[in-house]
Amino acid sequence: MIMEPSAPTEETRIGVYICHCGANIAAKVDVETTRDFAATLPGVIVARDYKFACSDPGQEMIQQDIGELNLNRVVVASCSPLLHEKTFRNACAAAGLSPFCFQMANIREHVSWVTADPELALEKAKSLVAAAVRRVARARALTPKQVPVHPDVLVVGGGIAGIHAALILANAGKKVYLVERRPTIGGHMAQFDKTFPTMDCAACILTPKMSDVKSHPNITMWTYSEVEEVAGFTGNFKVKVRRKARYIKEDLCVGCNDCVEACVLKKEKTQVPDEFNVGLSKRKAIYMPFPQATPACVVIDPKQCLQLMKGKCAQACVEACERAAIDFDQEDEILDVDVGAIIIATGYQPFNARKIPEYGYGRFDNVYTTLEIERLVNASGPTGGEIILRDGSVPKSVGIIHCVGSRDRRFNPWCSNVCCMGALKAAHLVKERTGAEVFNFYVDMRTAFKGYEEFYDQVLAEGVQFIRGRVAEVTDWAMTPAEQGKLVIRVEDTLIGVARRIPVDMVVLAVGLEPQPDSGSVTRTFNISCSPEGFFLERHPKLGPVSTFTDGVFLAGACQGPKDIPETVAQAGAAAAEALCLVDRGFVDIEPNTAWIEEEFCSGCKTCIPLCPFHAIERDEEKGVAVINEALCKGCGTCVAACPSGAARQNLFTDEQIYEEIEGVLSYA
Amino acid sequence: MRYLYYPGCSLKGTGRAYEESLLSVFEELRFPVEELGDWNCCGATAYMSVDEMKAFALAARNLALAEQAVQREPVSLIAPCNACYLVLAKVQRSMAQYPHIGRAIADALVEAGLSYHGDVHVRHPLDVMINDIGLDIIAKHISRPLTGLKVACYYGCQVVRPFATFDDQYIPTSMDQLMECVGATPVDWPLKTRCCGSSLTGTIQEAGLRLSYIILKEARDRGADAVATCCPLCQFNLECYQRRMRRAFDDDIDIPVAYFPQFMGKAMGLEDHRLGLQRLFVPLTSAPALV
Amino acid sequence: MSDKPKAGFYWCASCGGCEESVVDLAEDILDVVAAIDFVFFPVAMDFKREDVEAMEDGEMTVCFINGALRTSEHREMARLLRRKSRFLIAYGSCSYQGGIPGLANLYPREEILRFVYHDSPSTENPEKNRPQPHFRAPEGDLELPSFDADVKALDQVVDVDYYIPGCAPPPSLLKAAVEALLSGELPPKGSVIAPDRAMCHTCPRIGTKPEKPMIKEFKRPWQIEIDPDKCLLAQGLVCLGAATRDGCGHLCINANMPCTGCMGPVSRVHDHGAAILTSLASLIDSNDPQEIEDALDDIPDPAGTFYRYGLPHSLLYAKCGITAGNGDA
Amino acid sequence: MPDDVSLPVVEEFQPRIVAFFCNWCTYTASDLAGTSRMTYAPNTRVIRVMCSGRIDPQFILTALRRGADGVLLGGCRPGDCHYREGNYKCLRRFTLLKKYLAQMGIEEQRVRLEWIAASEADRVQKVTNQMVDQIKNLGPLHLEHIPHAEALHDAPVAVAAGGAP
Repeated sequence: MIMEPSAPTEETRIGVYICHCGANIAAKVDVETTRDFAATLPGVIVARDYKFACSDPGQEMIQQDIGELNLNRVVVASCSPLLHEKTFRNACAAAGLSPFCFQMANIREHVSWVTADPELALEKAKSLVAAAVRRVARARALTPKQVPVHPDVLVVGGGIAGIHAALILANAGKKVYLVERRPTIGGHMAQFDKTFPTMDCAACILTPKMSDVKSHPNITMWTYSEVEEVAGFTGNFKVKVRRKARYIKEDLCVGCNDCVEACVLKKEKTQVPDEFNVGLSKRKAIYMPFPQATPACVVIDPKQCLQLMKGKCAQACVEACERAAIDFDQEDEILDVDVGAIIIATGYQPFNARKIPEYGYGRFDNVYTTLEIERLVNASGPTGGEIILRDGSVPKSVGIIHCVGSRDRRFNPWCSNVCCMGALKAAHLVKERTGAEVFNFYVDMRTAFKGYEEFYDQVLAEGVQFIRGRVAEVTDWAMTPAEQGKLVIRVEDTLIGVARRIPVDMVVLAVGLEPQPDSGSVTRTFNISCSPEGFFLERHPKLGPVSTFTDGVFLAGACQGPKDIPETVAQAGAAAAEALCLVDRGFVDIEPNTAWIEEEFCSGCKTCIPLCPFHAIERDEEKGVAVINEALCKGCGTCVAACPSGAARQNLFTDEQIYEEIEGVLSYA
Repeated sequence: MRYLYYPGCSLKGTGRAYEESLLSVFEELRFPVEELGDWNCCGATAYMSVDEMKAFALAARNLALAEQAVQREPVSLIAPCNACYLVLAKVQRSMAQYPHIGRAIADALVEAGLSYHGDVHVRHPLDVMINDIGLDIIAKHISRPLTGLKVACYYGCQVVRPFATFDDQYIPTSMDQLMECVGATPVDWPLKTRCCGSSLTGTIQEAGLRLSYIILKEARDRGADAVATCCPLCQFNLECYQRRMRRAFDDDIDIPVAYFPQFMGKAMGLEDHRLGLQRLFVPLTSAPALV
Repeated sequence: MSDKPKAGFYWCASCGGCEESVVDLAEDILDVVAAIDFVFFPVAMDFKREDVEAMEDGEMTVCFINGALRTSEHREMARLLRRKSRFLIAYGSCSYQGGIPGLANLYPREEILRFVYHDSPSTENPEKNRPQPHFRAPEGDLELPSFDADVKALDQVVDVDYYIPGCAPPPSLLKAAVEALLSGELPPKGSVIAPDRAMCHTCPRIGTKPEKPMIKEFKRPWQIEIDPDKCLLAQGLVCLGAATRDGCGHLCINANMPCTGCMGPVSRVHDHGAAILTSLASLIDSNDPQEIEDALDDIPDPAGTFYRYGLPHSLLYAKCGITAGNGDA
Repeated sequence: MPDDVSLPVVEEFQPRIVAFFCNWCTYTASDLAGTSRMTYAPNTRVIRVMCSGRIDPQFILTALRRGADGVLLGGCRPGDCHYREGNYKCLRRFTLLKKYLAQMGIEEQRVRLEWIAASEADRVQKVTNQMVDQIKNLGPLHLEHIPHAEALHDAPVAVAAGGAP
């Protein structure tokens, strides 16, 4: 039969609080009417409206009512429970009411912010309040399950974000596992020569932190490794890490590079583009990523090493290595670690300029990206720090194009945040090193944050020219003799309103930032969400910028959105702090929304058993009934929805509660 | 797959040589194409700028006819003129993408006792040559390869913009592949899809002339003996105004501009008149390799 | 007239199986007859409606009504018997939940009549005659019950005290009910007189049900050689034992046939069919939309399979629009 | 007939749609729609469940019986379920339920299952608006009335069987 609206039992005493949220709700929803309506609902003892229910006075008001009117149920109609449920639950608890006798009605995100017509908004708000009141009447006091938290922390990604977060945690006395996919930590920052706006050398400020990581007793650094699998839940994650075979005994290698010298692949054509120098130089099969690589340990590229590919090679490297560190038989190993919290700092990838053929990257020799310029400028780079063209000559004129792949509907709609400053840095360095005439082609200059605008002024003062307009194409089609043999930048100068052709020797593309190509699979591994473009989604854009929707997993750096170094480091600190307060507390309250079986109703039909993704259900052969292991249950409720006997039940989401909610939203008036 | 051929007005007029050579080449390749019966003007880009909906309806009639002609079995409608190709493709897309346009045009067609279900595949001959016939087949028919001939392949703007359906939008290569296949050497140059001036040549001539000149000059400077085109208007602009260019820019520009099937036909050893070569103002034979 | 408690046993849209089930009491029937007087039992004894009308209200201690309700007569009799008896018991699936006749709620009345009186292959009716509620014959006026637009369960017409499920109800339950009535130890009003657990719990084959009873494809009994000892669901048969009330004595299972759900749902379930549906569908062994569709192709008639005995008692009650244009409630 | 007859003002039919959204993806997405101030039709009433796998078909039928004109189910995209496979279980049940609803003469646009990831606020907006439009076109859902014992006591006797003209 249909479930008849069950009248709340005698002792149900409900208080309802309608929040204005300043004007956020009140400007759209008639809160007074909603309040008066709430007052008429069965079981409601008091209904009030208040400017900011979540504020201290707001909470005190609720607590006072609980005491004076001895309420045993509370409903707050305000924002999303995902935002403030905890706040109000705590308020109830503080007043001696079970936090689970509280119900929230989301009349902001789901009503005032998304509804045009105030009339209809009011109707919607009323129905949601009615539903919450009916639902809360069925609420029962529950004791939250407390589980101990594992004190260690996993940091994924060894760029500046991961490094900074790991060091903070380690200094706080926590054991940290730092996992980096590449053979060395350092990330993109290690590839930079200078850092804006102060122009201090990246290596000088980064490498000390890198060696701190290496030497820190609390940090276990696993480079050339990847997280394979994550199970468990906040406070108790079980992580599988794959340590890829680098064919080097890490503990023996001292990074003397003798083996690299020795490697038989001496001819350039047998070598492959050097990842660290973004292909501007070649490397051998055995190599040290870069001089300050951490760990200072070489690695063998199995896709290039003759021994590993063909099984035959003179093995000059083995000869050369005095410490017998080379081990061709090494295999990947899988390591299991338990951690309480996880910080994801997997960074970004630069936009692939080849996607914009009209800019000629990959077609014209002298079109570079900003990252390549960093390597050219770098003293240990492929040109020993000289900015020279492919033919070795020094450019007399250089054009730097902003917003390459950014703020462009064809590619990435977002502003990559760092490129304006990156392009200014490039302009400054080129000017400084070559004295060339430098043109910056920008759409808008974005130089917010400390010291940035001043740096812009400085670069202007240095005589760099700025042309406002999105470049149409980079071509080698000469219209005048002056253009012969040059790269011609065609652009509309939007400030003087004419189309211009500007011949230069070198073009630098300020490429934007993109999510890592495999961010999709990362979200699955760690059970977090990402935006359609692939940046990881924070729990709340303002109030939860480093948390994710999965408790215990935090975000740091550009994996969450384009960031420059200062911002990245700040966020890494925040993530470390969040992780710290989780593992330091020592335990977590698990939402008691677990499922359980009413034995006398269970027929032991086994329907639920295969449905549980966490293998929490077994059959008690004695009694012939199913039994749910509360510790394993994560509270998805799939078994409850499948039980043909109504014997499986879920705390906080009982059938009754949901039926009341259905009843409430439909027949409230 | 059936192949219908939509000439459009140009190929029956100024672009006759394009039709003659293209059909001869198809014939030589034993590739059957039938001319669409009772076709009408595509409206070109001019009409579209006056009254888009009417222009769409006008062009859509041809699509409906094509569908009808083959009783809705899969069909490719080959439109050699870039303008026709673009217009037909655009109508095709607009009808599919915007329901209101689809409905309006459907209604218009009903008035003409026609209906269109979107089954026609609008194709450019370059696309068909490369993807349906295939270079290996074409290569088999080459009896007199154009060895030593340097060709600048000029695609024009409309065949890859705004829809790059079968080739790269900025650096198309299909015609270059064909020229390579027939033994010629395509020159690498950046103006493959730069505007030829289009109808400007007829309206603001100095502007149109300049644009055409830029193209020819660059082609020559890159060492091309001839320019290959796939659009009757481009061909017309580039070839017929060379004398005026010489005067206007005081430059002895003088370079044959022919349709790509004319080059192919030559390499296949077809007689000149079958390729409409006699219609060229700047004879192909002025290119050394073809003497 | 003895002072034994009086009882009535009436049928509405019924197949007579329920009456049979009384006979199935076998020798126990003697105890029953010894304990109570049947004062109304059209199938077995020659009492008339007037006899009932003549009774005092509440004169009968109990009246068992079986069969679904579809005609004006059914409704009138139901109301009459309700008035005359202290306890009214819905006896058998049809009167409890609408039963097999309840599946007629998938069709508009007009369609049913047209088929029965005109279109059915076995019908010869050139004049397209149909029974009329009022008919003036030379001998005088004739009255026939009218045919409602939909089929109802007993408790959708009159207030019901207890339910005895089953098609037909197992004699054991009837016996239990009678004993309860005689002893006066009555369960709360509205109870279903049968165990409140699903049949799997006592099923002789439960031991052979796999720990993870996932289903790749569904089978119809005629499609396979049914293993007499193995869990029928595990053999791919649509066995509803997991979602159906116990108490039937596993008659079908013992006859090597899957449970079809005649005993109805357990008390916590609001919609029997939905409970069956969710439990079966959840066990489909695939995450691929197409594969799931395919597996379900083997259940061509969900309504008929999951609501075989209780469509009128389900949340949807009837196919949308079947009563459109009928004055009927 | 007088000229000044004013037609009665007919209020536009506002469908009532009960939405069951999973906590991790679709509910979050509709919160995001809020924070992004995306206006959409006010007809849905969201009921939060931890996972789309919690949605019991009985909830859907009950909603329809209690007056909903449509029911919208929202879960994580395939492969992204916070509980690994809950959304697939929802899909299995929904697929079978659809067949039953079709038999019962309930238009398929009335009960929908949508995968909406946490970031896809625009899909919440799109799907809701689209569904509301479709249901406005269909009109209110009229389930057959379930007779109640009391209500029926002196109900008028039905139109005779042969009574149809």
